[in-house]
Amino acid sequence: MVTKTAAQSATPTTTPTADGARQTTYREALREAHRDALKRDPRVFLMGEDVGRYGGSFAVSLGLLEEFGPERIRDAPLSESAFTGAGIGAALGGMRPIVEIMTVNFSLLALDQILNNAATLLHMSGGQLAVPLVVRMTTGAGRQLAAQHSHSLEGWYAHIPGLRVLAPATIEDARGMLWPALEDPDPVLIFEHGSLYNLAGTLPDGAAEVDISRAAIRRVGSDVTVIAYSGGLGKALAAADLLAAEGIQAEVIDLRVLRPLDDDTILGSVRRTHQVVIVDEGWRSGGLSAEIAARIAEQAFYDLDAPIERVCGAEVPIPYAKHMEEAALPQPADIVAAARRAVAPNG
Amino acid sequence: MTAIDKSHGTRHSVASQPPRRRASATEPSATTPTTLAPKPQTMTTATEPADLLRQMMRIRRFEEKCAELYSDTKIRGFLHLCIGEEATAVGVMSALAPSDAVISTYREHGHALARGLSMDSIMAEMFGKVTGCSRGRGGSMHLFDAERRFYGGNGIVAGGLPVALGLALADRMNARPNVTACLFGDGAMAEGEFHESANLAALWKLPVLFCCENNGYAMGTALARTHAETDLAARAASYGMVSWAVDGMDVEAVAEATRRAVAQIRGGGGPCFLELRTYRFRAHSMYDPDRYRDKSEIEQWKRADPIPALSGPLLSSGTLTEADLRRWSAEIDAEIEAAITAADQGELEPVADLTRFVTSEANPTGGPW
Amino acid sequence: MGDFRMPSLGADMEEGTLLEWLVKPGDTVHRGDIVAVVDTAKSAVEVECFDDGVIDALLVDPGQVVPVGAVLARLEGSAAATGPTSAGLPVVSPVTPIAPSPLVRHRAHELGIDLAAVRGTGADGVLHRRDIEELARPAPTRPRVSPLARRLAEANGINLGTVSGTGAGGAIRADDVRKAMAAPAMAAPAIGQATGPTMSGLDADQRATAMRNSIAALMSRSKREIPHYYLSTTVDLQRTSDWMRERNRELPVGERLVPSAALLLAAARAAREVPELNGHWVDGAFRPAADVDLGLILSLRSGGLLVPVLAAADTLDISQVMALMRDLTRRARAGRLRGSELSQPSISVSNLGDQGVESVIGVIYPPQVALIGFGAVIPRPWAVDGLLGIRPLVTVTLAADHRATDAAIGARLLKTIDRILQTPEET
Amino acid sequence: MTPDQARAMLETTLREIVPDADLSTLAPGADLRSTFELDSLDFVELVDKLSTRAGFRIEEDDADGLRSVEAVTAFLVTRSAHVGQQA
Repeated sequence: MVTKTAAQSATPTTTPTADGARQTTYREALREAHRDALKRDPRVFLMGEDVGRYGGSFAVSLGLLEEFGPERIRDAPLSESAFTGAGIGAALGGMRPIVEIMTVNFSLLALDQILNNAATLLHMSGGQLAVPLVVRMTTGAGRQLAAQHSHSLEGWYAHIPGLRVLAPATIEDARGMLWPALEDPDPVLIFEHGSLYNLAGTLPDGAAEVDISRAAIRRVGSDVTVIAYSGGLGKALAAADLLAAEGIQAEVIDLRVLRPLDDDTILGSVRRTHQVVIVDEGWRSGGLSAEIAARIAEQAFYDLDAPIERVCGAEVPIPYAKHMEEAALPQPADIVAAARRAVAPNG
Repeated sequence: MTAIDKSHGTRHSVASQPPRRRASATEPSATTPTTLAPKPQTMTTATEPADLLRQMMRIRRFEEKCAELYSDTKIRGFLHLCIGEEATAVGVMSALAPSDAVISTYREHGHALARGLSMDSIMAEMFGKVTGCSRGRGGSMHLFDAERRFYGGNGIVAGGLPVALGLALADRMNARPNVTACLFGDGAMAEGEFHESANLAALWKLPVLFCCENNGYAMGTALARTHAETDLAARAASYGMVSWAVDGMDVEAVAEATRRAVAQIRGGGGPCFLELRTYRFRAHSMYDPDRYRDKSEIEQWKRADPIPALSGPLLSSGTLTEADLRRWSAEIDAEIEAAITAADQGELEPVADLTRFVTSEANPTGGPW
Repeated sequence: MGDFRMPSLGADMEEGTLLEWLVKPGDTVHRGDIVAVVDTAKSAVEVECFDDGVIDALLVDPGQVVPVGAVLARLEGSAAATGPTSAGLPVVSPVTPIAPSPLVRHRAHELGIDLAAVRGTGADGVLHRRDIEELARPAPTRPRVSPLARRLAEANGINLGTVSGTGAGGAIRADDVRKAMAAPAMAAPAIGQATGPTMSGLDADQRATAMRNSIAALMSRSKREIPHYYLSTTVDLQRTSDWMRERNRELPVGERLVPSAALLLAAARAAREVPELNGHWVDGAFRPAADVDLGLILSLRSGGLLVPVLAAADTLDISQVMALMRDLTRRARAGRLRGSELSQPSISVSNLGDQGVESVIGVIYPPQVALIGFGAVIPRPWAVDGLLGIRPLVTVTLAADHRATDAAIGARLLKTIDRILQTPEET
Repeated sequence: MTPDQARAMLETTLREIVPDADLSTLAPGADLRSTFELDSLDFVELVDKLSTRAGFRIEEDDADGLRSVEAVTAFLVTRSAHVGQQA
């Protein structure tokens, strides 16, 4: 893990290794992606609360103001609706804005703009007004931030036609999703899980762009498909290790794209393993996990050999106390238990 | 003329006795605009009074026909008419350049016609035809024309304001000398989006013209019943932008005020705010029983009807004749009939195209999603 | 100039009540004048007319409900130009909900059904008794089988009724079906479960459909997977007939032997002597069976097949075979076979002589590898020791799986059957 | 036993094996085994039951001839008379 010092440093802290790959963090990978995009395309600018002098509330944009100036790294007032809408207008006006909203809970103040304008204008205008906007925001719990800074509402956005919803869960995706999102002619929402910013790892040399239309199989297995995304991926992989020790080979899918869902990858895996566990930090009722389960039931029903299992966030506002917060979130042990139920004959 | 200079903004009123309406006991202002100096340069041409009059007549007659077509079930959905408010539409649009941008509300037929969208394309839109200006996907509330930089009727009160800021920001960042005009009603000034947008536009000195069409009612709720401070121009001025209250029943006053504001904005002075005091003669929408205001109030305002208010002087001065008006009426009626015929004959979009334009057809990863 | 009609004041407005006329016949009206007050579902609205003219007649009285578009008033000179008058248009009466009958209310109360939450199939949504009964109908119980297991079983002709589930709550899962496929002795034949315990909840039609489906699946699999070869021979039954006739003289009428018994026994003993044909083809290899469990293929009069099993048939004597055959046949037709009597045979016999068939070209029941067919016993000319005589003859056939055996083995089986039938006294 | 009694006996007996058997529409010489789809076991049962009802043993050689309503009736009438004489 990377220390606070590294996180707050304005200068790149990535360490090259012998084969050209670099040790870096999720946060630095995001910053590098921004720097790269700002250099590549003069139409790109970043706008949001405290993205400039403060360096971003999660230090993603630290140092970018000094490098690119206040016109392109714009500190906005605490007016989520106004600056998100301004991003939409700027996109209509030919720019490629990146709007940063501090957390998904705050994005509700901009929901009108995201739904009623960004996702709607193209269709409502009969194809005249495309909105090439990128909105980034933090999501998820795990940092004892309680009930107004911790929720996982990305599933709500994945409900909306016209939006592409991305959830980078790896350093490579943190580095590689921004540029293709900016190249997308339609609005793209990127959800960054708050617990991932300090994730440390290796970035292959030259990694710059990733496919933003496909899910990824992060671990191949034969006995049960575990579908996760964002902050849930690490937990799913940890669960897969535990399951392997019991002789259960879990296949772990990282959704990466929450809308449009990559049905092919999901269904292809289910057709091989016949058992499914869906991990979603969001609430169960009417959530993303429900959508995935429904698609599997619709399209792979006759391949299922056990009821679909879901491991979701407890249906409570996220509490502050550490033990309570942990109890409210999917944990590797919960995923292991669900996988056992799905696989074990007498589960 | 009153002019209040404050450290953070300037408020002007072009009406010597600005109508200060309180609840229903209001008096329409019959004042003419005071000459404001300096006279700004404008890029518009259609500002002759006779032309303004004809445009207002055209909007009036078009909307009357819309009401009839709605009753006859040819037009569906919501239908909000601006009858009585034609002077604001025609006055504002007359002062904008083709390269300027416009964002409007759901009461936007007048804005769209005055901005130059063809009557055919608007009528076809309301008939739900693919020949409509939004291919039948928008209807009365959502008229769009990207070519004329008409960024739509927005059905969310104040929802278009933040977008206007972005359009203005993009122009500014690209050093294009354009102004973005956003039109909204008095109801929008109770929305957070107005205040966020006013603040941000003034803060960043964006080239935005805020045009508040204050018709005294947010749907059925009178201004004083929802606003603690009913002097809207004064409130806008508090954000540090120049703002004027204008007699919105006087098309020449509206045009003049808009010209001045646009000149100031184009000159880099940041956003301006116009409170256009006007009145709608008809109910909020077709389904509105109009129980919230006295008939006498409506009658009183009708005496300030912007059309006779302008045609009267033009006739008496000999600039126009009754024959001119009759000829225009006949031409307008013919244009409307042609638009109805064309809309009737227009094709419906194939249902197979339902999910077109959810995402861009040029999107490299396919779609729609 | 036109009629004044009930206007549409919203996309959801289908009708309106005329509340008040603000004009009377003879009044001159102008476009835009308010002429009436109409009550919609939302509120009372003053409505305008869109024409100039003189009111000729008011066609709708205050209080009347009329649909959008109905003519409310005729303007002078316009009547001829328009279509229907109010008389020709439907007048919609206010809808008052009709209460369900006391009986329905009583039943609903008994069953705990909230009447306010249910709309029935009667006019205006009135609840009938049949609606209540439908709501109260218990959901049919169904074996717990995973979708994948169900699909696998169907594709492989596995009778789910005889597969024991190891999943939660006894659910059958794919592995359970795979085990059943791999261990044929443990699995029941797909055909025959129509009388099994899992079918007891079904009615006759459902049973027939289920049986048809399993026959279809199994026979399709056989024809798809098994390369059949066919052999045929004619056997002289004179000695057996004579011997049986002799025995029958001593037996009570009801215990008399019929030729079928001798044929079945001959088949069973021949299968013992040619073990290459007695067993199953599983996972690409032949697995001989320890016993000769003879499947007796019975065609039901109502259609369908049952295959009761004569376990260890080669060890029985002819009276036992006769008694078992009689008992199994009767119970099969009555639908009273036990599960154990429907276990997987090691070889099957189809005897269609009683149906007047001369010879049977059979379809093997996988995973078995042979099916023996008997036709009718018919007196025919036959040369014996150089002399032509009339003898009772039967055509015996063999359908065999070429993956497991070749014709020489098959021929040996038919020869063995013939030999046994020529020495009836040894049975 | 009269022919009518013999015929009734056959019908009663047959219905124990084929519940819906109806002789009224059957031609006197029609084949019973094929008409009612009796297999050899059914036929043995029929003969057994007739034998029990009639009160005399029906030998296999005679049984082979019991192919039609006509043949059964005639056989029963003749044999019952014969048996009666013997008694």
